[in-house]
Amino acid sequence: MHIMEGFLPVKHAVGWSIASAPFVAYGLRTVNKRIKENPEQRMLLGVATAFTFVLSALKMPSVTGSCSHPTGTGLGAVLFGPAAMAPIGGVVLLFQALLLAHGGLTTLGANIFSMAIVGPFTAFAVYRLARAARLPFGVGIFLAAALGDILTYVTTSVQLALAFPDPAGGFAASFVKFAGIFAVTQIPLAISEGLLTVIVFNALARF
Amino acid sequence: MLLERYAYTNRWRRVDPAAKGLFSLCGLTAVFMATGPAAAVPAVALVATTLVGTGMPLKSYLRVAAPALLFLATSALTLLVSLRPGGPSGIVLSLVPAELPHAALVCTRSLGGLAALLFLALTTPMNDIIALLRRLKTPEVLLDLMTLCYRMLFVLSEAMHDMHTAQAARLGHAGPRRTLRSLGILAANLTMQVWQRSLALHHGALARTSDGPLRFLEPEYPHSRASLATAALGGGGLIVLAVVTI
Amino acid sequence: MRQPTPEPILELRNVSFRYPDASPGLDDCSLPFRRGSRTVLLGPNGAGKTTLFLHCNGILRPCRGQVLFDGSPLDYDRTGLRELRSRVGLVFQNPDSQLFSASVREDVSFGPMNLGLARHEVRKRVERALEAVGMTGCADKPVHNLSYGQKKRVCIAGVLAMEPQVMLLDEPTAGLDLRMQGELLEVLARLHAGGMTIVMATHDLDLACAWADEACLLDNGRLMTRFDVDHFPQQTGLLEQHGLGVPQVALLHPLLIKRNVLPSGGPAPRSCAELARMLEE
Amino acid sequence: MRQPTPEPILELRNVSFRYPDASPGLDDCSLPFRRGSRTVLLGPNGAGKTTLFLHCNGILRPCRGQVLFDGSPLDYDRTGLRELRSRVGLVFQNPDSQLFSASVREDVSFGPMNLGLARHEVRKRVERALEAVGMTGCADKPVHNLSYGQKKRVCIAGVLAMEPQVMLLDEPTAGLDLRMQGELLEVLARLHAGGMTIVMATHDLDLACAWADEACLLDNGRLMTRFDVDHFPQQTGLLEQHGLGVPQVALLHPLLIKRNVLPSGGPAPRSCAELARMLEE
Repeated sequence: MHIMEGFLPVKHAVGWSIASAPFVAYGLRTVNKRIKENPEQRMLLGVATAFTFVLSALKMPSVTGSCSHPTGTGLGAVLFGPAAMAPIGGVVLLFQALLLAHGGLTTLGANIFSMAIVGPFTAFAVYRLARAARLPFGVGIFLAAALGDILTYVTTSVQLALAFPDPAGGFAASFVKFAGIFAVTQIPLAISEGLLTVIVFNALARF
Repeated sequence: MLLERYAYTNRWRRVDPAAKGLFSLCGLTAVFMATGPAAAVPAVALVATTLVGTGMPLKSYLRVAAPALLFLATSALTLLVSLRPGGPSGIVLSLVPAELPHAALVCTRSLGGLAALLFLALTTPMNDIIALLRRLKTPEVLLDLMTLCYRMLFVLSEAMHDMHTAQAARLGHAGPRRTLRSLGILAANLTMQVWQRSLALHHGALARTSDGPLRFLEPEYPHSRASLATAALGGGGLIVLAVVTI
Repeated sequence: MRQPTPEPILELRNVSFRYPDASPGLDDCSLPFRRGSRTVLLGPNGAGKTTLFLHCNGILRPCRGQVLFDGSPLDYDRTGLRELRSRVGLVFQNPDSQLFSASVREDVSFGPMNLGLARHEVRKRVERALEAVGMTGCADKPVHNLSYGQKKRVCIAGVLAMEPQVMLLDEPTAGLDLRMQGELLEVLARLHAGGMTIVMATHDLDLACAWADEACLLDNGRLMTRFDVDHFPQQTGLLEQHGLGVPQVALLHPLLIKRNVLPSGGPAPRSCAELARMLEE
Repeated sequence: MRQPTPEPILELRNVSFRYPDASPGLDDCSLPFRRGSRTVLLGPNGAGKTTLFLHCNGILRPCRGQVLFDGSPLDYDRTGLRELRSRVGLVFQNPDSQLFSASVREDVSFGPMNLGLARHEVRKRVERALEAVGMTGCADKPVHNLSYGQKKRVCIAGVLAMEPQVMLLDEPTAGLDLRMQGELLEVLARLHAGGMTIVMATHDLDLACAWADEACLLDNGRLMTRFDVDHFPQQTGLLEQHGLGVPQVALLHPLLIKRNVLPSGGPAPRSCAELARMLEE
């Protein structure tokens, strides 16, 4: 779920954009460097952006029987690197706003922060930790994708709670409310995404 | 993608995207400047302008807006509910009527923002938006990613759709477990295609004497100045409406 | 040659379909496929041939009209669709969009595995299907190392392994060179001899004329005509009108009769090769 | 019809190439393309046709041997390659690997923009190229709403806008129905009449026979033969040996001469349609 256009107050919208900017800038620098070393990377990252967009439109069954879309942050972070995912995810989020009315322009910064920064970096960190801990590859991939997915939505809940603290319980209570709606309902979907990502890597390993 | 279709067929398609972007931006400003339910005034004006400009029926407009409206409904409800510790279950949920004006403001602002976004999205094809971003000196790599993403997302989604259909024809989507497995295989195939297709594109670009960034001829728009002036006037109007009705 | 029996195994009755994005669908198509027949579906690109196939397999559901298999209307619930899709196999045009597994054997097993069959039964079917298309020797090869023609045959094996009664092939010869085309047609001839009903969508008139028993002409989602392939020469006007051209043999044979090189009457030759044989006699 | 002049505009001399993954490349190919000629490169799938084209355009560099343009060996530095690629245009088989922008007009401008031309010159060339392929009316449509045949024509326009002297087309008619094929051949006929040297890779013998002046046969990366298309009938043995079959007209015409229906001597007909006209006279 992306935060819709106009939902965040100006200060928050601007704040999250400023928070995202260095990550996107760093991502762009990495991407530029990769292209300079290997010109084919320009096309690769372009197609990867389209791939990320298309993947997020995939209708995935959840363990609870409902349907949802994968965030693709885990898959993307491992395949293309977490730094590249910030500009890639940024473009995908802009396209989702303009082509699907999903998300928004003023909330782009906030959505980039949760989907294209926290998600991929969490997934990548979990993946590396799992490798370092010598966990089986499949377990590492599962944890990376599932936790990347969950943390994305936890971040969204934090963003909403900061913008709309509960009149009685303040930030904490508000966080519990939003997390209850966005992050907790996401747990079965995160498990699905984790499983899906494992299947993807298993299939890729066989090619 | 319904939005796309209107972006290409609407009456204002040939209008300079800078003008449409400016109007949209003014709309957003107006919506954010309104401190009360007054935000509804520019919102309604934006919706009306969009419907007139694109000539799309209200029903399609609502369909396009549906996912955002769903988000708004759940989130706005959350604002009206308060949580505090206590009671037998540890937490008490209660409705807070005092929050109603605040929630109403957020709703009108969001609806207005959505209307401004939809104005741009429904009147301006993505290529024009990318061309506009180029004029605004967006980093070149980002523009390349956008151009390639926009072209290839149709190619990849067609490939995905074909694979999905082929899997269904061989019963790959009978039951959730099989579906998840089939989708995993599908995504893996699509992943492979990312590399194959990007190499093919790389060759294609080389054959057309490319030596790096993708360069294209900027599109030209007739009466660019006049439309910019009109947009500024209309957009200014929106802002005035928002400020006056406070 | 097996004589096709009259009752249709698969039938479309007044089927209309519209895509949500207003691209042309189907418009009141009524079309029976006879058991054991070889039918070609002719029509230019975008005529609705693929859409029609997707209806036969239950992937698309008609907006109006109905599709019947073995005389009863399709049942679109899960078990009904499973039943139908195991009986009516569909081979798509592009092999790359229907081969998803790493190895040939694994890919062919996709359908039977989804049917929930026992392992040994799956194994048996996979071997049988690979043999039917002459790909046993490549069973353990990775799919991406196969030639285009071999990929097409693996696609057919993947459908065969579900042991369907009807096989629908969408432009099976597109992109194949003549040798591969010949190999593919041999596979189809064997299947037909084994009793399979085969429907092929194509815009290659020469192939259609040489291969089929029956032909249907589709354009703009409408069924324009349906005829016995022996009557191909009489249909040339209509075919040309829909931009399909004329089978070359149908162009030359009448002229040779007119010039008294060949006798009139008797069955018309189905291909230039056959015409050449007649001339050699 | 313009008479091709003898000196080659593009020439391969003893070119050998091996892919790193050991898939077949090229093996000692020597092949001149005459200025203003229409050449077909025949060969089964995987014979090395695409690899040969990638050498002509400087995208691949031979392991042994050399490629010459206008009599001088290719210069593989940056400016040399830019020069070459603006003279030798390459149209790939799959339009999706060649179209970068979703806007037709923008995409066609890609090549000329890379050449560093002035805006007004680019604009002029884009319009001219679109007109040459008959796509002016679709210039404002998004690429993803075009038909397959239209996409192919946009690809050709994209190459034309660089105003090359040689145009290489890889399987240009694959996947096109007869109507689209006709439109494409018309475009090529206009270009050839304007002086363009055109080389087409195909495995459609009937098309090759009807369209080309010269033909080369490639198999397994080796150049098997090269002949004037007027001599097609004498080459049938070799063609069949490489699994390409025989153009239908080359099958029938000799038989009709043998049976004294048509006079021997004189140019052989290039297509069944031409043969039919001869029979009608």
